[in-house]
Amino acid sequence: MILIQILNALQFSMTLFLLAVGLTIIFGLMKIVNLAHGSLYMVGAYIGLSIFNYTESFWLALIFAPVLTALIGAILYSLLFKHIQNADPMKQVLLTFGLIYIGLDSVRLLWGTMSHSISAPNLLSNSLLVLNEPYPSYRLFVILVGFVVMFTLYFVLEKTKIGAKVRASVDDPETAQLLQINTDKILFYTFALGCGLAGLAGITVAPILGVEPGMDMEVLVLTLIVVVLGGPGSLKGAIIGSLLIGFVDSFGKVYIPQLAQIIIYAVMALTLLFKPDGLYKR
Amino acid sequence: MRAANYNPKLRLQLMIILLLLALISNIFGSYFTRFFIAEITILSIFAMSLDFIASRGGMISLGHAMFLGIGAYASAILTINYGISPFSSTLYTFLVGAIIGIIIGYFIVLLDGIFFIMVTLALGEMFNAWVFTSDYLGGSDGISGILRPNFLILGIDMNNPLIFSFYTILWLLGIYFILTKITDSPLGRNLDAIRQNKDRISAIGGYTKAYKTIAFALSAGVASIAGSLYVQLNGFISPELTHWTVSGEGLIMIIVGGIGSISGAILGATVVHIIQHELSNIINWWMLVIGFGFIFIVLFMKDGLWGLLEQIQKRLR
Amino acid sequence: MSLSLNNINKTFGSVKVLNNVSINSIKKECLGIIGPNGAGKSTLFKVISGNLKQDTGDIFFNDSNINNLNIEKRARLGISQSFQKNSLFSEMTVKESLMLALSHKYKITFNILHSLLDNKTINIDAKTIAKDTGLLDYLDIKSDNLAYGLQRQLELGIAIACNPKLLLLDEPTAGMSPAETKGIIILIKNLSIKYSIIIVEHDMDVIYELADRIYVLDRGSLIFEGDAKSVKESKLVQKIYLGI
Amino acid sequence: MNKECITYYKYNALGAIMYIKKIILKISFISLILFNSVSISNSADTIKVGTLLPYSGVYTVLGEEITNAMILAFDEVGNSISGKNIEVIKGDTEVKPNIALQKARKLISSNKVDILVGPVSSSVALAVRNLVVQSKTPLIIPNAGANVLTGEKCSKFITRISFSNHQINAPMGTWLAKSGIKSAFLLAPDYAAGKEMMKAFKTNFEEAGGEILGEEYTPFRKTKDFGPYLARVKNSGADAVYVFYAGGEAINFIKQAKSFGLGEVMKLTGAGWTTSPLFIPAQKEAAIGFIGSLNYVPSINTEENKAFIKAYKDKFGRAPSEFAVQGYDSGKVIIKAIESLSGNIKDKDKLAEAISSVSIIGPRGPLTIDPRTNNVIQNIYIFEVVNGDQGPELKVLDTIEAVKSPGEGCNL
Repeated sequence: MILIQILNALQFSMTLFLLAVGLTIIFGLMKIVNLAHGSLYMVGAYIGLSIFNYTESFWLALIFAPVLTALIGAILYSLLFKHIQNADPMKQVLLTFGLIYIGLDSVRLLWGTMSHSISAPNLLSNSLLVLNEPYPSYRLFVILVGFVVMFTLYFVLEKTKIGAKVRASVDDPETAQLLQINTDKILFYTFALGCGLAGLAGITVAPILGVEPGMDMEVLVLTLIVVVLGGPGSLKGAIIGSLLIGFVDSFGKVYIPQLAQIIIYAVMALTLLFKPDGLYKR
Repeated sequence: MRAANYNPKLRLQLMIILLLLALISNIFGSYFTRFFIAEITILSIFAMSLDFIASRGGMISLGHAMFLGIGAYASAILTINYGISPFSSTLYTFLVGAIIGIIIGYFIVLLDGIFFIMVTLALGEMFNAWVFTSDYLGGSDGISGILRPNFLILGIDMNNPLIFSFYTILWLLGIYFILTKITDSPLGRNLDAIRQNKDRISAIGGYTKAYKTIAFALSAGVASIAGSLYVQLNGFISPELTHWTVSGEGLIMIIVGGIGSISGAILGATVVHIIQHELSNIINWWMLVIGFGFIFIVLFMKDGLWGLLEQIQKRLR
Repeated sequence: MSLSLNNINKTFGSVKVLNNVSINSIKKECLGIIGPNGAGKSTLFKVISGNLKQDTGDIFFNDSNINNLNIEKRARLGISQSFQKNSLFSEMTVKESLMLALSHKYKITFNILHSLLDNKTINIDAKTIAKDTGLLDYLDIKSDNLAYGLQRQLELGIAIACNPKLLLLDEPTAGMSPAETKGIIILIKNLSIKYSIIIVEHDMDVIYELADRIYVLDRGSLIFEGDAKSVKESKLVQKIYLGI
Repeated sequence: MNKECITYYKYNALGAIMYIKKIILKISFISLILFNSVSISNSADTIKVGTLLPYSGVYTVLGEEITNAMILAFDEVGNSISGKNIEVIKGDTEVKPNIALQKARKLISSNKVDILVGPVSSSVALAVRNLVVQSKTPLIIPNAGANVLTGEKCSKFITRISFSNHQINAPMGTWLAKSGIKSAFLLAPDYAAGKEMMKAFKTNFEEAGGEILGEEYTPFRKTKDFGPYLARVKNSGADAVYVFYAGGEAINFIKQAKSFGLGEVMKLTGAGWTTSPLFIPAQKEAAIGFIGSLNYVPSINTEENKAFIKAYKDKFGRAPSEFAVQGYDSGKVIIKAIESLSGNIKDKDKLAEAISSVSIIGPRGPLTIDPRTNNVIQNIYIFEVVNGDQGPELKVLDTIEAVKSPGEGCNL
């Protein structure tokens, strides 16, 4: 039984990681508080839903939904985010609030108000025996996707030249520009990548959590907590933060249901008081 | 963080205009308009409390609906369970809000930028989650049957919306007067300076933490008053009031109005509330329209409506 | 006013930036601290002002140990600093900035009853400080819109507005034209009548004009201490400065 | 864009144009602040029905279903009752009590509506209760199920034709225990309605000899992943799990329960909304085997039900849900009540009297209003989700006739 809970917690952590890593990189690079990151997660899920309904194939949806969300992210960047890059947090909050409102209504107008769902591909719709306890294989797939993204990002950021450029632009944009690193191009692609990851989170989780209006708000606060807890701008922070919140949430719900809601916020408030810049200050 | 220019003259002129508009529409308006004016006044008080800490000390709180909730629930509990008269319950809630504001403020005021926003968001959501599941506070169905102050002995019937609307406008004027006094006071100017350059204030021997904690506590108290008046207006309180989007809408009101200009916050609250109400009567995709409106304001109107008014003032002079 | 630093050491990572530096000044005087770039002048300045904490060694101000006091507490004791990079209140006018600094001098910062800008005594005081720092005819201009030289003067004005006992100036003439430098030097000269001053500077001529006593720093340690004349002649100083 | 969006647009475009004309009229001769002071023409020959339903936010689909079905009922009588035509004025509550209060005040004082229909959620109903009673405007509740609305807080101006939380879950408790289920595990969202429903089921289940092995409440509207709870329920060894979920949570629960193989170990049972026709298309075969209780099941074979389903499908292109039935019945109750007064509805007390003495045969069977509590008396159907020809269907297992709601503490 404990193993099942651990797997559940791991699966929830991976979902949070996919969402948080996009937001962390964007914040690290552009100091932007993108409250509309949840809307991109929702848009990704809905696009995945349309592709799935149209092509009856989950795999196509899994590939194209993040790509299309990244495209939307790129458009948003060049139209809006470029101009408020180092505007003060007040203006960023207002702009992203506007995006949340637009996201909510446009999704409602385009896809209606019904709750939908995507069924897992038949390859993954059975359950595997994990230590003679049946566990849905689709959830293992989500954990797998999470780890794959985690390691590829870790590898790209830490080991490759592009990764070095991105890190340089995150740490010190001015000097990065001196070294002929085209920070604008990097900002553009990383922002699009961040949004694509949010879309990926949306589509991978759709078979479990479903697709419905309002799903963006539910996940937004938890993602922001993971980013700030882990230390904005740091990949390691996003990994540790999502694992911490994932486990606290899953185990809290079962063992101390009355307090479950409140612990997560308490954990964050306490961490911030003792480590004001998050666990892994970049 | 930039705020609107410090312009006491325009602040007073704008306040007088808004006051006249409120009084006229209150007297000549219909039963519904009077309630609507009372609602705008209460939201303006909440907006002023948010504006006070945003412009004095650069503290952007995304969890201030918590103090709205504290004021509302404390007022409801005091009047129903302890039989305290509604009028004095509003005063008590100011104290309750201010004390909680000091306790919380002491710990969080030195955080800045995104971390302050996140801590206030976390605290607000924590309060919302607690209220939602607490049976003592009526859980998700909330508490109803809260009375308004009764001054029948003085021949004033508070249940008549016209009178209650005046009552809230009086509160608004009182708070406006106090906040402007404090803004112009040495403490107020120092808080404004902290927003502009915290290190310099430390270098000349300021008590930055103390100033900011006082500002946070005062703002919490004022927000609690708004909460208490809100629950008396509607006679009902439910956890929806403490949701973080309420704090978000509060921030939007002061950005639209122009941060730091106090009467700008009142203007922002009035404009945003009227537009939201009128639009939602016409179309139910009003969120789309308002969303684009916010983006327009961020990109093109630097200091919100206050910036506009300043240009008009320059041209008129 | 008495200030004494005993064996101050500070290392950043592997670099020893301050190595056993000891300074003391018991009467009102104008002290200069000079040395080539990277000699540790700014670090020493920050240690005195409280921005940085030294690894070892003690600081005494008016015979009380102020090691563990932060910037705010040291400022309230009377140590006032002016920043190398202008640090002003961007949206405030010159007069408002000076009056704000004065509110700390008169200890009315917790007062919420009367309006600061209408306060008579502070108004007059602000005008005198503006006169002392040559800003009299710029009173109603926003700090952002002041010329660089005037901003430096306002920087000085704010520092002295809170009635300090010791004035710490970090390269006051940095980025100034010769004419402006001359103006600032005259200003600091009359200030040194009222306040004891410590100036950190790499420009020798400025120090020779102003300082009564000069400490010379090189790669973190004090190598010479004396009045302007003896420093000028000392071979040692020329060697480290001119490299001959 | 799918069909449902087109109807959405058509419906809205019409509403938008009509309103914009009125707004321009309003602004042109009254200043922006003095709006709404002149109330809209109050000619005697129109019956104004105001709705307090969510048209934006999470429960929009419920608001639409109820409104569509009510207007269908009015269309069937040519939109006029004893010579007076009906005007429906919409108020969007956005499922927020403060917004609902604002819209209720506007409908009552500016639009001067004669009857109010709504709301969907109980917290909104409690918020507007005092206003409705003081202004003597009869309110017909098409959904909000809190027992207290026809309990301590009952009033002759409040008539509920949907259900009380107790009414739907209590019969299921007795029926389940009688059908051989010895023990059950309760799971519901952590909010007032969830707890009320579980309490009603528990008292009756235990009275009929059943045993409750455990009770868990999941954070309301915040639980998406039921994994941790399902593992716990499976481990409890109960014969059945009894749940109440709606909306996205209902879909997630049923699908995740299937993926955890809960169905093989115990019976899946609960309040009928969990597998409502609105959610079955998304749940698909995961819902098979679920036993629920509800006041309406599409497969009831009565004339009224078949006619209603056909009319609804023709107009809106999808099968009606229990929410649509409750909207349709609200319309019919209004028509019947006003006809009994032959159209003169000036006296509000008489109108309230008329509404609470109506009895009709609706798609869900005979409906009468309990004179003691003003809550509807109706049949409760126990159903099981089986595999029909076009996908999963709700098959009626048993009908419990004329179920009342206790409504303690109500003295009309």
